[in-house]
Amino acid sequence: MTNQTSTCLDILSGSVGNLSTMGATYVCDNLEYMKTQLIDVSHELIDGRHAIDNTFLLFSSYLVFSMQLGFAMLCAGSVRAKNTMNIMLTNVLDATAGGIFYYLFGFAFAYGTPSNGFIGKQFFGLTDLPNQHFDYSNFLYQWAFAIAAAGITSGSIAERTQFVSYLIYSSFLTGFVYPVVSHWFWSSDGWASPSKTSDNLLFGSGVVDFAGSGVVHMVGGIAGFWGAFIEGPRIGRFDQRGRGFMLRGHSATLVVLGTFLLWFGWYGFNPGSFNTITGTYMSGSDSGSGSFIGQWSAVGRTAVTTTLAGCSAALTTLFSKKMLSGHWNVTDVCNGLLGGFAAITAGCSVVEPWAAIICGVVAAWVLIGLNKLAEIFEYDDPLEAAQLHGGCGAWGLIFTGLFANESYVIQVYNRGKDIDVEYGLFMGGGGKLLGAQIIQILVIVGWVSATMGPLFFMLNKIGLLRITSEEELAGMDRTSHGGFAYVYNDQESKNDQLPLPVQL
Amino acid sequence: MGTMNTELERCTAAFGASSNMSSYICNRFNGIDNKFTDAGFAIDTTYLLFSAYLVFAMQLGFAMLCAGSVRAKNTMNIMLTNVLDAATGGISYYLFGYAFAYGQPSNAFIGKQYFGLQNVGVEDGYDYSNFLYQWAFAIAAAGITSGSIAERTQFVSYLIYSFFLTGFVYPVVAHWFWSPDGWGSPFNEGNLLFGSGAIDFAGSGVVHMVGGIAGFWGALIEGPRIGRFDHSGRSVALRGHSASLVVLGTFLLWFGWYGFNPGSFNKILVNYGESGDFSGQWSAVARTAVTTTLAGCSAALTTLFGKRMLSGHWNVTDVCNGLLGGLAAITSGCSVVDPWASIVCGVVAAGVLIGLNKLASIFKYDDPLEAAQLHGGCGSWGLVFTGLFAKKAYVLEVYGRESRPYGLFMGGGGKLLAAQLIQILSIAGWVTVLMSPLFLMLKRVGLLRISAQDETSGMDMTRHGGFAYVYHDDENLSPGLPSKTAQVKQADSPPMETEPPLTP
Amino acid sequence: MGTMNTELERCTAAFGASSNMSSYICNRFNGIDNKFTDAGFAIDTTYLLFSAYLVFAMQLGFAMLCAGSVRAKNTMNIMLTNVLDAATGGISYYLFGYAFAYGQPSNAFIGKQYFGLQNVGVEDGYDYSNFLYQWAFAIAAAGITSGSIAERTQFVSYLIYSFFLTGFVYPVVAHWFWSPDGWGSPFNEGNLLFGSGAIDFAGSGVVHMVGGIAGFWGALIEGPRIGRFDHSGRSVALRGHSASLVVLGTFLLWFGWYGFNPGSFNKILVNYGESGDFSGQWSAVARTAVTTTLAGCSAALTTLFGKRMLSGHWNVTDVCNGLLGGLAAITSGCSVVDPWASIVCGVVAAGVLIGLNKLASIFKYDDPLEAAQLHGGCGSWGLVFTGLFAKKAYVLEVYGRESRPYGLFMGGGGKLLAAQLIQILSIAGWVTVLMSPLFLMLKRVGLLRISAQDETSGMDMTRHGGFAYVYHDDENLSPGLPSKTAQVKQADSPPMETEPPLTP
Repeated sequence: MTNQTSTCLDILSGSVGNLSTMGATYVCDNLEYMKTQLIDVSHELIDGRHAIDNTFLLFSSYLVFSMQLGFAMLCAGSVRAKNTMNIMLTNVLDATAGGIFYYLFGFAFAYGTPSNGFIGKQFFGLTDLPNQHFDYSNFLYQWAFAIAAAGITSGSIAERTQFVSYLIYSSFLTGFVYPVVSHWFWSSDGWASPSKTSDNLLFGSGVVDFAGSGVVHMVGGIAGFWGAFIEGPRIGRFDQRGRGFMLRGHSATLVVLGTFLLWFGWYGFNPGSFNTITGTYMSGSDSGSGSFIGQWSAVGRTAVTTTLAGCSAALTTLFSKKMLSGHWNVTDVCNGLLGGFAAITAGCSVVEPWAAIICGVVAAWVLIGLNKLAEIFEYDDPLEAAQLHGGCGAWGLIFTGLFANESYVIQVYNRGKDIDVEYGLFMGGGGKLLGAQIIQILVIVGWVSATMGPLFFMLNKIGLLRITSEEELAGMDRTSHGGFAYVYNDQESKNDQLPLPVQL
Repeated sequence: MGTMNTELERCTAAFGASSNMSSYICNRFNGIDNKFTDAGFAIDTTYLLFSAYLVFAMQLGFAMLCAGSVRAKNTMNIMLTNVLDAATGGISYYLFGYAFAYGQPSNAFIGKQYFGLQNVGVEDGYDYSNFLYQWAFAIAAAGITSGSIAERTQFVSYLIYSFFLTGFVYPVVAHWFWSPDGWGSPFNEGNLLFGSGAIDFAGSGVVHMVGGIAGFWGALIEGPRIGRFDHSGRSVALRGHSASLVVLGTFLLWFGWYGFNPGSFNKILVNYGESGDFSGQWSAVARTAVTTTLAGCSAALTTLFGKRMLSGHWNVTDVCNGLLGGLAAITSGCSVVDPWASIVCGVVAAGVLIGLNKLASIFKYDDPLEAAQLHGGCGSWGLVFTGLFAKKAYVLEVYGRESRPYGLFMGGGGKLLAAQLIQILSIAGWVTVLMSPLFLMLKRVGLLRISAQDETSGMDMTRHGGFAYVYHDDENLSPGLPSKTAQVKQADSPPMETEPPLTP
Repeated sequence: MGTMNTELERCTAAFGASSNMSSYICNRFNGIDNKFTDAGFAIDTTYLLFSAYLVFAMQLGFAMLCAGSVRAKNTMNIMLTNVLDAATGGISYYLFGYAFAYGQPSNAFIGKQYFGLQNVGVEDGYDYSNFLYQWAFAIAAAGITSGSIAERTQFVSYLIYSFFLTGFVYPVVAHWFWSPDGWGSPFNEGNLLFGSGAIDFAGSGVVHMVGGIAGFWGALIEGPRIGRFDHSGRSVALRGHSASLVVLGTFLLWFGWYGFNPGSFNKILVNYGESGDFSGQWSAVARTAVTTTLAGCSAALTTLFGKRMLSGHWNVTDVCNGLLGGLAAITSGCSVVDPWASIVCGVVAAGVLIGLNKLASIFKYDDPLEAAQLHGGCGSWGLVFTGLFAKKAYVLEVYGRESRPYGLFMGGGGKLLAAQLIQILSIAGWVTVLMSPLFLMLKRVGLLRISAQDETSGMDMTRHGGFAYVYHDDENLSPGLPSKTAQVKQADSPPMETEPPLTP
């Protein structure tokens, strides 16, 4: 802005002759005044943008944080009453341990800049914040994302994992595995990031994983897969002949509560991933300022695509499950809904609303199919987290490669008109974006398997992973958490029926 | 903000002959104007989107309120209906609901643009954020109705009426009173109803009465639940299974109401009178939040003491219902009344609700959530209240004309009140004409009410694959397990942990 | 922004003789200024209102936390008190609470303007949004106290103290430390206490200590619940009935705390130093959110490991309490300390809470929610902490002077610490002087504590018309119904479904 004001001075001195004498005198006498006024105005506008963008980002962070509450309730409702305390404690600790680790080094690994393509190396302990690129609000927002990934994994290994082992993998995942992945795909230095500042984008495109179908959901889901796979199924989940038994969660109300809270929070997760709302979009040669097309509208569209994907996935699940099992089942519908959300997360900002409906319908089938597979292979995941977040997340990345809309990619990733962008295969954009998306899926699967698989394996070897079968039958709440979560009848608990009289 | 071009002309005129300097300065001013336009869009969209998220949180509130108010054996059923309200609503409102309600240009009866969100997102006022906000309103109406017919309705019948209500009945009413083309709308540029139009700011009539009256016909046609009135006709309370969930739901609804009422302004950056002084829409928005709060508070306190005198108990669920009644009543006039008037509104609303509940008991009308009384009755009172207490200055500011009728008690004559009464009659008529034949027809073909056995054993077991709660695991009960349960367990091929019968 | 007119004069003066052009330019600049003012109001109000909604969500958090922490037989009672905190608080704060706290001009002890919101909404800083925000704070204080005296207090007595606390005790304290006229306020233009004023940014003292100390006197005067300490004086834990509700409440409180602490700035569009760079209130707001998060996280982790060492369990309710203790402690200094210091704050807060709980156990002080220890104790520590760790740069930015005292450990001398200590003493004194006579008097007239029978059988049955939960219907149980329950049913004239006892 300052530059423009100084050219104003040049223009004025060059053009005095053209002015009416009156005007020239006034203006030239008072150039300084004009100049300072204009600079003030520009600066005030910048202040205004900071205030608006930070309000937007902070409240989005708060919404994403409320997803942690959603996870806690969803997990609590999906396990048996005897393990409720355990699973809720893990969810509280995800948030709290995640807060400390992400503060100390997670944020630095993920977004530290300048850095190399693999890992960040600045901003440890939030030193040098705030700066031109990152403010405290960015840290808060990214922290809320990081703890979501660990929350996903805790669902897969619920009801049979030692608490210590939980603490170990959770800090490793939040502090290292997840930040590195987010560095690759979201940091401006990351090797596959679409916002990479240097020119060589992966396949000339970079990976479009807008809000983290891959970076968050697949990472959490695949980590959960290895955990659940190495631990093996819960006692009683499959009988000797391999028939599956449902071990139903103890409260469908909590499941619904958790699902709605996650839906509520997803409005911070997806639309919030724009980080700012004041951006203008170029229309033709014009800067686009002053017209109605802008980031505010794209943010609104993202909220709409998110909604529609979830809705169509829920309805698809409802009718499919009715046909398959004969019940109108609310917990299945909730899972289907979440599968739709996990899938749309990658492409939410770059697809049309009608495409979001396709995304949701397919996501519901992916989930149903993977659950069938899990049943066949006797894989036990109490919250279906690996199937839901891993499977639907992977579908979401592919979906983006197929349906990304050209003009939305240009707008959202801020590419100029003259630069070729890669967009969805079915929208006529060729296969390069799809190629990049598939590379992302493979790389995430590889990285998480290479880091988390050995970790769980090692924990298993040294006997820290799984609880004893007696503990499992009695419930972890009694053996390691000081008692059950619910005491609805007082008189009875005073009788000697409860083996563990609670006394301080 | 559309005055930019004329402003540019005026600017050029002021500088006389066009010159480098004048064009530079004029362009700068123009650029600043554009940036303000941008900032305005960003602020208003941020405001509207977060309000929409809050309104969405009301769906969670409804789910919890309904779940807590029914018996444990029907919890899965009622929660599923709430999840599906949101999901089917999303699809049907996307396909045609929004078009019927706000499509423009259109006639006074129904809209006919924007099917499938075509041409949305290119101009102010009909953006994606607006769609999201209106969708959250639409699903609230269906949620209200589901409460009235809870615990005895077939699931298929639920799906049918819900789709019809959200997709057609509600959008048409919204068109009448909220679209600029609607015949009863206060925004109608052409000829206003009674020179005024009905003032239903956030939907006491459009949302609450529509939901409540639809529920009334449903509940009336189905008849009361088994056991609700004994042989001698005495009323027997069938208490909901969890007061905690009722309180949770009520508070969530209250929380969401801050999106419902203040959010209905849609924009917050609008100055009243002169730019630059303190009076503006921001202040009106905050006043709306205050009137909403005070109406709810006074209704809750009135109910507390009223019920204490009538029944001798300090009853929390009654207080919650009273609170919601106050909120439903103030919804119509929240933006145009003084805070003291909102207290009057709340006190009367509590009285209306208590009176209607007495009446319902006398006429053996059974409504598990008191939804018809609460949303229908208090909603109607809210419309009348607005006709009585709307304040001149606020009406002019919010609805923006030189002069227009206002509240009867505030000296504004009876025209507004007449318009409000017309609204009550036309909504009652329209909903009755459409919904009561629908429910009658469903009854005729045997799709409406479940069988008496199903009702006694609970829909969750018969339709939804099991009860919502499993608090007691087999391990804890094994010594005293009755043989019957053990047999059931072996017999059922996907063995679920059935709730063991309690034999003390 | 009140400088518009002088700015217009300066502009006209700068351009000398009035001409078309000069008047055009000056008017344009003036118009731009006005638009900035409007946009500022809109942004700040949006920010403040949504923060207020978040703080309101804390009331829901309190309700759920309290409900989960008491025994099932008193759930209705405690939830009713929480609903009524909000409702009576709304009315009393509207009538006089806000006037006592923020009425201006006034003396140093109590405010005396704005009764019934008169003259509110006409100037900046005392708008309806401000009232709503402060109301949400006021009801939090009463909510804290209700936890301390839970499970044994008569409902009438609850209504009396709650009205008194919200309407008088709390507003006066708020006036002292937050109003520009208050004697201990850091905003006092005249003479600051120790040249500094007490820094209690969001209310560790004003809200948490007030609630906690009031609760302390209530609980002390009532004595412990029956069965809390056995004959030999050993402490017996009376566990709450639902850990799920405790976790739900804790997360909701955490969620709401993002309105409580960062929201206390009231405005977000304020630049620090030069306009136009990224340093400004938006960044301070985000930093406040970060310090809040980190304090809670570190307190939770400290409690986890601390309690594990002391009691051998990984206890989720203890972790929740520790978390809340950390949040209560950081509330005072959240805006003026570095993130690393907030970790220190949280660690010590957890220690304070554990220590005070030990003490309470030794002195047979019974506080069902540990509210006095948590909010009173950790709140006091928070005030001391601010006196030790407040950072110079932040204090100057947030409280805006050329120079003022800051934290002792940061090299700012002992003046701020002295002011903080004065605040602790004056709050403790004021609340003690008013609340302990009130509780004593209520005890004298027999209104304070319920009878031993009532306490044993639970207040829900005797006062509130039945228990909160009915998980088992008679229909399902009729064959095996024990005669006792059947008798109860016949005896009770409004037949309620009592919870049958569980004896496997």
